[in-house]
Amino acid sequence: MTKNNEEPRIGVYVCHCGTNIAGVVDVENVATWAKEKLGTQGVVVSRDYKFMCSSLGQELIEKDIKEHNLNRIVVAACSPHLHEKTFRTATSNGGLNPFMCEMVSIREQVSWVHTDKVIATEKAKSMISGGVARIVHHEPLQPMSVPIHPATLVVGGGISGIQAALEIADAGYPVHLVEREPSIGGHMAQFDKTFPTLDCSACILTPKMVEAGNHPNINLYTWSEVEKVDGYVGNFVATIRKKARKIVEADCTGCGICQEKCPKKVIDDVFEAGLGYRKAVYTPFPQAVPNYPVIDVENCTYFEKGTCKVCEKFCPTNAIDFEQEDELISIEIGNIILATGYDLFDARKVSNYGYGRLANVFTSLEFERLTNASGPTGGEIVLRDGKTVPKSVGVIHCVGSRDKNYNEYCSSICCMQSLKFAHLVHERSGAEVYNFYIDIRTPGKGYDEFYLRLVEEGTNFIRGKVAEVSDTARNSEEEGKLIVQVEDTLVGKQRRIPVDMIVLSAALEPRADAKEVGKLFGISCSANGWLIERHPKLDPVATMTEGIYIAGCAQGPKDIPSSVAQGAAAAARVIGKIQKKEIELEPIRASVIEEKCSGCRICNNLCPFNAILFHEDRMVSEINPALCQGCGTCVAACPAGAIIGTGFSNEQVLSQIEGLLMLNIEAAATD
Amino acid sequence: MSDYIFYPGCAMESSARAYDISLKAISKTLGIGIKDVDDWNCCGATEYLSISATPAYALIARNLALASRQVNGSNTVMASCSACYLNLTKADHNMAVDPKFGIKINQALEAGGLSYQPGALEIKHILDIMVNDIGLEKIKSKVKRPLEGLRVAPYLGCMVPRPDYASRFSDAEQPVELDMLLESLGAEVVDFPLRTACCGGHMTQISPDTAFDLINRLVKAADDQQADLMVTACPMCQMNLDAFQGEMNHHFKTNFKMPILFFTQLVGLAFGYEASELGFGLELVSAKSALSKLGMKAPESDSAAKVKKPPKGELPMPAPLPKMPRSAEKEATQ
Amino acid sequence: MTELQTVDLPTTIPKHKKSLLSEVAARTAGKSNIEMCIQCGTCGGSCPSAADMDHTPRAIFALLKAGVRDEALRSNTPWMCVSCYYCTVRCPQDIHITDVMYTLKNIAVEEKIYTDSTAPDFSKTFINMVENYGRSFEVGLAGIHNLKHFIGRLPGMTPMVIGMLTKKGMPITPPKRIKGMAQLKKILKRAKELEAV
Amino acid sequence: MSDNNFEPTIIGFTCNWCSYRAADMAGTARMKYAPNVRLIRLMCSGRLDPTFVFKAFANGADAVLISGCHPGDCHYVDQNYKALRRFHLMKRVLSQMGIEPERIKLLWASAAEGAIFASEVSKFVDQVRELGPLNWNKQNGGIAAAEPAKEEVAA
Repeated sequence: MTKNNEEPRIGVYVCHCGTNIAGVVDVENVATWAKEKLGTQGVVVSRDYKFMCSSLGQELIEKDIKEHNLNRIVVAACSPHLHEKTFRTATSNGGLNPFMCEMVSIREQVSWVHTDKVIATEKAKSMISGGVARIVHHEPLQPMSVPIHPATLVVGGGISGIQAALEIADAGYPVHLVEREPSIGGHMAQFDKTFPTLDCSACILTPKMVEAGNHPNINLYTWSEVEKVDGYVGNFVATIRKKARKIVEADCTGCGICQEKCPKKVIDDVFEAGLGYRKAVYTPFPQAVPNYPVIDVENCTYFEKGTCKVCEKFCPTNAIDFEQEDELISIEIGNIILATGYDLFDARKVSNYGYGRLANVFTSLEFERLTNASGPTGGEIVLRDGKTVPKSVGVIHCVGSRDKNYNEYCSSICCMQSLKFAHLVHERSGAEVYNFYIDIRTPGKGYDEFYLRLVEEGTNFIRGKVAEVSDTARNSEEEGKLIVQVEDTLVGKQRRIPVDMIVLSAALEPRADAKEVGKLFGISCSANGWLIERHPKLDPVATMTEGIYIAGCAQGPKDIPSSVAQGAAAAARVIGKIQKKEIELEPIRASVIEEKCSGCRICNNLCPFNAILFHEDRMVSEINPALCQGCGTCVAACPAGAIIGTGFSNEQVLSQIEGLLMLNIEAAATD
Repeated sequence: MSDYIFYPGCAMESSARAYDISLKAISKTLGIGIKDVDDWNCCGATEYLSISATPAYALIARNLALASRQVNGSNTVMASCSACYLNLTKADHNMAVDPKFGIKINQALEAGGLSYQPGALEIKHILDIMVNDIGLEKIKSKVKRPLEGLRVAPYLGCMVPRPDYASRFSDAEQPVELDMLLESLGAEVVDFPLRTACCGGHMTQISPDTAFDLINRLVKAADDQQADLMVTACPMCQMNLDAFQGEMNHHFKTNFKMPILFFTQLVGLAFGYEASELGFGLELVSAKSALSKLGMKAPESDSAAKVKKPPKGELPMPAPLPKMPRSAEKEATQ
Repeated sequence: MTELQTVDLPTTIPKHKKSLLSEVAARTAGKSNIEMCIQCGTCGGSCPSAADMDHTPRAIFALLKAGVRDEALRSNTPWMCVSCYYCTVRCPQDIHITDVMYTLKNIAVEEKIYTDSTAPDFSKTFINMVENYGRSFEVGLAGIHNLKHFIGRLPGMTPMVIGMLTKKGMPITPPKRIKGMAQLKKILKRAKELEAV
Repeated sequence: MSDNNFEPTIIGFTCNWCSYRAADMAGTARMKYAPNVRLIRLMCSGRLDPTFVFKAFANGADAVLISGCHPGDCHYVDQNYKALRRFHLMKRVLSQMGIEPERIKLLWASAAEGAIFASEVSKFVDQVRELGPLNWNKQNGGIAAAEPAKEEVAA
């Protein structure tokens, strides 16, 4: 008997899911059994159906609700994370409160993970028994509505983040774009050419950067990081640390005299990938947005020794401020997009390729800078000595990816990138090029055509993962060269190929701090460290946390077109949310029954969202439903049983336990 | 004073007596107790494994079983020979990861009234013990006669850092442990990227031409770096490079005279022992002239000059990975 | 690769298709991961004795997968292996290649299908000594082996041999038997029975 | 039921965000594991009321699995630490009641760790199979004796 004394009339629906479930679970038997054995619990209709999630399957539920006067629905099918919404809608279309529906996952938890048909069928029965026992205690719930703040926080100013920010800003909503480095642009700003069309990277990126910099709806925070995030979908509050630039932005004209005069030269490990130098006061590159420099206090002579101040002396507008401090800025936003990008694999770890020991072994990012017209060599492909043009170049694919010693996954961009490198070497130096690959992977518009173009250009493609690169010559031909030792697997012989230069197509890796970022925003990372999307196929830019979206390489290795597409997709999702003005939240909340509350305050300190407040006058606790996130910890902790957790009440869980174990009890009784 | 159960292996009694003598000498200075595995047998090298797996592993496991009976406080077994070290760790590892196999080997041991519980022993190579357990600081503090002026090629050979089941070394191909140990003795360590390349193993007996080629590569690379001598941590490496250097010279019409010593002999010299107490003179390519350089300032070498300021226009090199032994690396990541 | 063309590659997938690969996997102590091979050639590129092998290790794995038993087991590849473990630590699929080579040698010895007997004979001479004394004996081993296989090499070796015996002072008599010789023999006997199962 | 082919019944509690999704992932990847565990979804492992565990044992479960996000990864900041505390407490209480503490297990599994979830479930089932069936049920009058406990909670 339920609380409101209404007799439960339950419909049970067992899905075949084609053969996904029916191949292992005897679904017809389960459906018949449910009607026979669970009749006393209130089951009046029990059916099996090929695809419950199809419109016909949903209509079946709606029809039964009306015809059989059902008031509760149990669907035994896939995981509720996939179709709970579908069946709640069907239940609602039938005229019931959508929360009078419960899903039992007999696909993910039964048919896909077990092979013994008899045992699987039995397990499905007990799980349905649990679901039926639980739903008896379901109550109609009303979703909560909360307003959505129209502003959006975009974290990461690479191409994906820029795209997302522009789409939202163009739709007329405010965006806060936060970038850790002094300028937006990300990795794309470091490249010279983009595959397969060989567009100039800067030519297509710079206009977007400028647009983002000037857009009236975009607040740009560069040299800044998000430090704290509170709140929930529609109503987040983020704290941004704006690191001290030591430059007064309002006064700086971006003339560049400070950089010119600064006496301290530093190896630029970020933008130049360690291949070039910058000053201690710098903008990372000429087209930087914004164009204000920053003073790198770790290397600045003044901060090291207390004297210098050359920049201050020469600045025509007195914009240098050595006393400037970090600023903490608090912003209110409704949605968040994380586009934090990737780090390049540290190729020094592959000691057999000699990076870091052999001068003329370069990483892919170093090579990008080498070919870039604004790079350290003005775009000339030369050896580490800065002058010699190589006569032969080896490009090694899959360095640190597709390798269980480092990263198991395919970095997806390396093949195309390596082909681009081969092309640039042909074009700029006429050198002989060897590409060492395991498999050539070119799925993408115009990609395989590009591969064939490189074949035509005379690139030497050698199928084999390079075993080692050494400078230990065995004969005069190898003297003074880098020797690539590899099995040419198509010939079946070991070969030693002497070259002048090696380029390592290093893997894309999750940002070193990806795990901390995930924690900060309350979303999770895969075992590798990539941020996890809500569904790998059908919901690639949303996350498990409402209001937080991901785009670009933060989600996994991808090329520029895909990063742009994801940035735009995330933006579209956010714009849709903003336009609805409010969002319905799952009504899974805790509430205190005042009469039962003894005022012990045990629950008060348990809530991480500060949702529980204590009324000193009445000596009772109360839960603010807007702040409560529904975890249920206080429900479990209340010694007086005074806290109710909707959707997961004690009655619901305890009955489910009973239902799950019903078959066991019957077996024990017949013993 | 820490005690170790010692598995010497057959070579220590014959071709590698210098290793044995010098090890016993320096263990006094380092204050470590060494007790042989009682009635140990040959580990079978790579040969028994080639013929039949179960008897080969049973042969190795008898030693593990005997050693585990001797555990008294310390459960560390110290091995000096690379092949022995690898075989002992390999048997322990495979018995652990493949329980069915472990049971089979124990069934064989049972016939001799023995048994071995995989994981009961910690099996370590002497070099590992010296760098990671005893520590470079302590070794440095015992140095009485720094090996200044001696240019040394550090040759570890393959089977100590590979496959390294228990991750004891900093890298499988370019580990820094031997370099750091030699540096702490005051020696100049030359750039020797072949530090873990193969010496040819039993190829001197099976396919001499293959072996001569491998020996030639190693000796030539050390000679190119103007090394005064090479040190190894493996009796097989020492024997191949030392005893077959002449035959190799004959084969390639070269005239290398590269002395090949055990690293423990250099440790002993630095600790102040006399050459005669350390098994010097047992090597075929004499180390006498190389040792005469001891104490002399080495002439500035090419590689040292290279480190100087790069000429204008040269692109910067990536910083090398910080040099730290595995134990320090593990601490740093924790 | 001409050898391959002369081999009858099974054209259909035989019922016992798993047999050769899984037989090798099952006979390899520990976890071989041999079924994970992606034919990248890291092993063949790394091998210091690849030049002397009739197939690279990678090609051997392809033969095992294709079920070309005789060609795979007759190959000199495992016998040229120097156990340097470069392939094993570099393999991107964590295949314990060196250990697989030992297994192939075990099967070839058992079925007596190796082509060149130099290496197997050396191993056998070695283990004979170990089975009789419990210890190995380098001088005796090298002497017996070279007399049998490299008699022409002996004159060139003379200076070295003299050095070994005089300067290095290596013993010329066999080692003392270990005390537990009877115990060891029992263990090995049982082990051989278990191997045969 | 003879003890030789005893198959335990285990009730598992999972959190909505990590371990339930790990189970989903094990399913999607078709990883096979022992069929003895029946899962109950909670929003957070912090929701786990010790009564749930006792109820499961009272109703004939041979063991209980509690799983949640890894420490530090909780969707609700740090509520899984509260589950951890209760877990240790429950272990003590259970052993006082004569139930082997090995019959409850705490498993951290992230949404990405389907493989870990599957293999840990199978391991736990093996472990409980070793322990044999829980006899406490019959000794104490079983379900009937446990009923009042439910009434108290529901009341």
